[in-house]
Amino acid sequence: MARMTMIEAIRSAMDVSMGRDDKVVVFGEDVGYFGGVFRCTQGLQQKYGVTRCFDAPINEAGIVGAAIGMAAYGLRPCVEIQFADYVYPAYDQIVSEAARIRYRSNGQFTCPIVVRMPTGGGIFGGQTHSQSPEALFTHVSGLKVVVPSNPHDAKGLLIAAIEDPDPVIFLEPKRLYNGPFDGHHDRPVTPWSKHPLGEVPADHFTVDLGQAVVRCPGGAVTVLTYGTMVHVAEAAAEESGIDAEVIDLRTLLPLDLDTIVASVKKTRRCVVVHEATLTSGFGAELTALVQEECFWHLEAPVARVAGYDTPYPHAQEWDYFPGPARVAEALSATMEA
Amino acid sequence: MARMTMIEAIRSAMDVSMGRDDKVVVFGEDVGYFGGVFRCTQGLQQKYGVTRCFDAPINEAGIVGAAIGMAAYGLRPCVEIQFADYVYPAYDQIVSEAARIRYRSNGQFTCPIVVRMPTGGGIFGGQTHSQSPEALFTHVSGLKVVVPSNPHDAKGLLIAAIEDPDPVIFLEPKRLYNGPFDGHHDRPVTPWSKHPLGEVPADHFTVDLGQAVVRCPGGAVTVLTYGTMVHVAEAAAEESGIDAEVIDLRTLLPLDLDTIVASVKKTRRCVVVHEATLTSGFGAELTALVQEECFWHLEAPVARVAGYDTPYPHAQEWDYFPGPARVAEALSATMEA
Amino acid sequence: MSDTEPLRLHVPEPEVRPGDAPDFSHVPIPKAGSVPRPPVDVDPREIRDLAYSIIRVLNRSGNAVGPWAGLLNEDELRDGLRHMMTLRAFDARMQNAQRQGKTSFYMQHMGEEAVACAFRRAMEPGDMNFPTYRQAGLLIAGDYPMVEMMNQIFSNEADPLKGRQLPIMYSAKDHGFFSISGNLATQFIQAVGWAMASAISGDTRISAGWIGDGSTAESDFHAALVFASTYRAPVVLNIVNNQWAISTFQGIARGGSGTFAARGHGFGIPSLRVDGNDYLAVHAVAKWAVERARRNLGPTLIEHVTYRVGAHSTSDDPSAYRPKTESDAWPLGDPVIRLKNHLIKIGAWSDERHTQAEAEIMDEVVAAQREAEKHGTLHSGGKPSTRDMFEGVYATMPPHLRRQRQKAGV
Amino acid sequence: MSDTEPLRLHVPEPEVRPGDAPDFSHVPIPKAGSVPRPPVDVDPREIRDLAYSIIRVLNRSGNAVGPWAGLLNEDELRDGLRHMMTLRAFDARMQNAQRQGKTSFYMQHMGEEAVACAFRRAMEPGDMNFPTYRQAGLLIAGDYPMVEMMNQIFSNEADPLKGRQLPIMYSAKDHGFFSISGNLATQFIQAVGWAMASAISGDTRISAGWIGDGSTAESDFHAALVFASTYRAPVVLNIVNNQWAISTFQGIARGGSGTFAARGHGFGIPSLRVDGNDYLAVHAVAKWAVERARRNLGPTLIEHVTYRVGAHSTSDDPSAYRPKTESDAWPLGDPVIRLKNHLIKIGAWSDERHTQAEAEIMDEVVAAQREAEKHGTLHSGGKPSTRDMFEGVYATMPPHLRRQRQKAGV
Ligand SMILES: Cc1ncc(C[n+]2csc(CCOP(=O)(O)OP(=O)(O)O)c2C)c(N)n1
Ligand SMILES: Cc1ncc(C[n+]2csc(CCOP(=O)(O)OP(=O)(O)O)c2C)c(N)n1
Ligand SMILES: [Mg+2]
Ligand SMILES: [Mg+2]
Repeated sequence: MARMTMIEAIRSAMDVSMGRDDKVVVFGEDVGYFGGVFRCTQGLQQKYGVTRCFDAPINEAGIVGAAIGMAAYGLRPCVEIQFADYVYPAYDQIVSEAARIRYRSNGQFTCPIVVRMPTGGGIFGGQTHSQSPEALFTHVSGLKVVVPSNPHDAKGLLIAAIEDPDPVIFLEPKRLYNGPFDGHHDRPVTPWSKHPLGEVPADHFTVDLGQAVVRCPGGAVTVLTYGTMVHVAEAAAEESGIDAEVIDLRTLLPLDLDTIVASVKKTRRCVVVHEATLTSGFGAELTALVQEECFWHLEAPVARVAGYDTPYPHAQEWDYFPGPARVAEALSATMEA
Repeated sequence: MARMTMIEAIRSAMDVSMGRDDKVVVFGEDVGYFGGVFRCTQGLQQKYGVTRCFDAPINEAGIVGAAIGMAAYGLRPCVEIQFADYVYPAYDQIVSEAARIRYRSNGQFTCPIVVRMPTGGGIFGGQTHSQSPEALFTHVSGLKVVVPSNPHDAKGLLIAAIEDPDPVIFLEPKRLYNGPFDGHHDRPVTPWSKHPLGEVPADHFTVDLGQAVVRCPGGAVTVLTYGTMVHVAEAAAEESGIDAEVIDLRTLLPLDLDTIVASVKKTRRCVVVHEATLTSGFGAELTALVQEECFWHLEAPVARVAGYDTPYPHAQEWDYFPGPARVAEALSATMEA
Repeated sequence: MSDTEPLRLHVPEPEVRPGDAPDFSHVPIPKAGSVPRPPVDVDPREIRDLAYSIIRVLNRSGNAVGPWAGLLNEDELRDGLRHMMTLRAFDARMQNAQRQGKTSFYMQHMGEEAVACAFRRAMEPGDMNFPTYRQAGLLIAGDYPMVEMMNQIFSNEADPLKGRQLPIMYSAKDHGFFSISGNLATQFIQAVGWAMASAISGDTRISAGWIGDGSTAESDFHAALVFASTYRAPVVLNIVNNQWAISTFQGIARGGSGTFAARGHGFGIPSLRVDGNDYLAVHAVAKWAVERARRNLGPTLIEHVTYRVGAHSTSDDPSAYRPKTESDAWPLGDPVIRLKNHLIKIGAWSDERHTQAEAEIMDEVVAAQREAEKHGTLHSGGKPSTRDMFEGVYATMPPHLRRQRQKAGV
Repeated sequence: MSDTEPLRLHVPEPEVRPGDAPDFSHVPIPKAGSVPRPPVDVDPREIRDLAYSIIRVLNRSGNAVGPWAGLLNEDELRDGLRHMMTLRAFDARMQNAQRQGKTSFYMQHMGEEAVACAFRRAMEPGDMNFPTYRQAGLLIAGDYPMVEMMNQIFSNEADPLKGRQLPIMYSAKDHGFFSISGNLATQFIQAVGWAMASAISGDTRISAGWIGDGSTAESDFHAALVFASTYRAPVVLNIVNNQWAISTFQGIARGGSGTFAARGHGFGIPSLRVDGNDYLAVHAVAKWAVERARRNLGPTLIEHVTYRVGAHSTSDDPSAYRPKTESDAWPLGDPVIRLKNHLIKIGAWSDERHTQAEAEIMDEVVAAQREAEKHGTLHSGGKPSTRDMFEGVYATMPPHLRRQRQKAGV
């Protein structure tokens, strides 16, 4: 075991994967010599050479399109999009190509690629460095969508994603890169070294895709969340004194519905929390599923706490961000309903 | 009043708009001399000249990007994407640009563009001519999303969209272009001339964006749907003998929640129907909203009928398509729940 | 000083429209044999002219002339003729099958047969093509079974793609033929990625990308050129300029540039134009480009100048936007007739043998069709199953899809 | 025959990295005054050379020489110097303000001041720029109030963009400055669309698009060139080649092409390279291109050859990827010093006046900052309201957003 930040854990996942399998290649904007603007690929080019880890031209469609071609050849590319906000130029290649190649070729060609990208807000990044576009991928059949919330999972999930035979969208909550963040932006930053999930096996291990985990057990209400909001939800539960069961979904597609349903049937109440804008966010799907599967157990409507339906603002970041107060409010309302 | 197919109604909407306002320009792939692969722009180039209606290079990002620049100048471009399946290359321009220009420039620049595109299945178009990507737009703050179900609304909504000060995604269910389609693919096609909503005012009129309409009143269960599925739902209600209230949403964003809530509070049951794939489809949002707003009135879980979570297949089109039998099954299940 | 005349938008228009007399006098056609053949390791800057000319081998009298001639023997040429004739017969039958409702859709190659058929001959086993929907010649010339193609076209129970994909959107990995997308241009950058992967792996295999004139306007075309140029990917990038993109003439995509090939210059990529209706020329240029790629000299861009004689697809009627007789006026002639005439000229073929070959080929195609139809056609006979529809979205079916399949009762 | 050596991937690398001695000997710099000045209606094919050279006016001795010289009088030149000095002082202060936590983020222009400042002078009121984040010179040289820029940088209560947008992502419609996006390259095709709209409307206004060297790799660059070429849009397309894209040297975006300007050749667009550190040269080339656009002769592509002296942004530290002293070795010098020396040379300026001007400018900047800070900075003082955050998503607030705002209690 070693203590790692989320950046170190992600880097370690690529390092371990590249070391075990020379089919794994890593590229993206600024990821080569420099090691990425968040330094997630630092040292990989030096260790594995310029043909295994290299800088790409600034063309996200090209990065993903080239990765698809490489995967068709037989490699396992793990590419970085510098910010999730910049994935849209690659959207066609992801949605029309990566997601459908296995299906449309009846398995002759497959697409084992990972598209990593920093996601979410909390860093005063304004509308082009703060978005959470996961719902734009969960609607796409053929993709897997992963959002880790801590270094341990980040490493285990990323290795699993690289080894997965299908395309995986890997969203890294950038506000968590250097420490857990519970939404109290005005308090001092805690480092990962102080958090139990900053303990990460140094070698190869995986966290299976499609498995949620109960982060904090509770009996009164289930909170379904992922990424940064796991920590915010934990804080909200603690501060409100409500006995919430916080489930960290980790993989959004495919979803671990069993864990969700078991919890909601137990608590009979549910709050769904994410940073992304509310309307048509992944919370809508979670809400729909919970009411479909647990309708007769529910004692209150499933509540959603999410980003407001505006572009992500700069100056009003902390009015916008669904912090612990808003989550706690939803928890109370759900308990009182 | 005149009898029009949906194609004629859409053409008429552009014709009327171009005639009234020379800021309205129309372009897209094959829309000029030829008048579009579905002939929606036929005759417009001849009538308004090559600088008001013209062929574009095959570059959807370019088409939308140029339209955004034109809108910033002060024109009102109404562009065609040849099939909704081909909108993804333009996704970045729509999501990162069109949707946010008003907000980010504090109203200095605006983006009154309409992006028209044929959507949905039912024509043996396989995975690249059948998709229903509406949920990929309803998640985007700053866009409006419209899906007409008949010639009358198509014209009124399209004129409203062209006159709207903000960007509108206008999805035209291609299976409805030449006649209403109730999902019985094995029965003879009815033309619009036999349908009351094939009666369309010849001149200028609008159907307000954001207004749903009750297509067929009923007391037992509310069906929320749009586009082709309006007709399928009507057929399912009739065939199952269930007293369903079918609501044609027409505009998905912004949504007419009042009409929805009033109906569900009355019927106490709700089925949501769309062609798009289930997971993270717009039905998830509708389901979430209904259970949030009407939880205490609901006597059964909100059910969703949707496309399966696979790419749109070719040969199995009629196994895939959520036809009247599947809708009727959901209606019965919801009544029995 | 600037004068202030009002600006006007320039919208390019073709020379002629329905009702006008076809006119290709504005298309300069250099003499066969007149374009030099540089060494494959030439500095791209020295051959910029080749993007503005047309490499041609077969002249009007049916002789093969100039520095690009002489690469193929009589057997190979007869083989090439057979491939093109087979593709043409195949097209005719499938076109007809679509009219009979046996499939939903078809796209033919009439007039462009030489391009893919001749190119295929320059590739080696293991190389990979990233085609568009108009390169079935790659399969035919690679002896991929016609019956498999038909099974896919008919979406029948033997469809290798299980009914999931549109007709003609073939996939044939073992024949070096990547799964066709339907979304234009996406495959162009994928071809570059495949080639990069081969280079990363120290392999010797190369790839070829394919794109239409209209589709060069797509942004993935740019992505492909950027990546190919930067990483010197071992890839041949083919533009098939058949003058039309559905109803849109090539001037809309080409704009102010003289040629599509010239697009390569901004990337330092050697760019050649070739007479796409000349089997020998296409093959010679393909061989040159493949050799460059294989010798790690990097990408080549080829513009194949040809003409789409038929409709865009079975959903299209070109008489609405171009003169009906335009194809007869096309100055580069018909690829089948030109190769036939050449073979006759060199004494390796005759009109009789041609007629006989036509009949034999049609028999083969008909036999294949009969065989395929045993497995069903779109609306009758054997079909892929509903179960097939749920399979293959992922390597392992995830729970939500299993639930949906179960609910569907299959 | 093909040999079968294993392929290797080529990954371009800069000549030097941290620890190495800076070396620009591979960058050919033509003599000032040596590049001819063609008429604006020249056939693009005749000036392909201009994409491989560099148009320069100011020589090493500070004289303005050659056919591109002589367009500006002393007042105008002094004005230009003042603009560049103001931008530099502005940058220095804002860079510092960021370190003090008064804003979240800043991007400076050090070394590239001439490009936008000189270009701005060639435009007319009503023309529109579609800038990137590194063209604040367009605002400064257009006399946009610095205090407004600072209000936006500080996201304070007077922020013209209400706190919604990142610092420095200005929008100033009345000053011909389109809202900056943050997403690279999107503005390039928008600029073309704006120009097309002007031509459709029979207007006389033209537009200019801006893009960085690294961002030319983006696909919207291609879209812009295709549309500009096809419709002969009255637009000037500017590439600012400052040698770096964050940590990535320009070779990754440029690939095998000699220059970025050459990208225009495949589109038949006249393409010029200019010494971006030479105020006179940039202005002269801009004027030529603007004139072409205004006379409905279509688009021009300009590559401004310059060097990013500072960090990419306040989030970046270039010493991690390039030699610290690389900027000193940059062969085209410093734009401020070069113009200053020229003015002194022609007797229109002196070291004393320069020092005095520096002080005056700094006073102005400091005064503007004092004024702006009265309205607050990012974490203190007046702020845009939470209500502002909900406004302006649409022209009219839709019900769901109204509900959300109400729930937020604002
Ligand atoms: C992304 C995308 N946009 C639009 C289309 C619709 N479409 C299909 S073929 C075609 C024309 C292509 O013309 P060209 O590239 O010249 O190829 P050709 O058909 O002539 O072989 C168009 C516009 C598509 N398939 N994909
Ligand atoms: C679509 C997109 N991809 C990536 C980024 C991240 N990014 C911001 S600036 C930059 C480098 C741009 O370099 P260049 O175009 O040379 O402009 P310069 O900063 O040198 O002025 C990158 C990669 C972005 N903003 N948008
Ligand atoms: Mg074509
Ligand atoms: Mg740069």
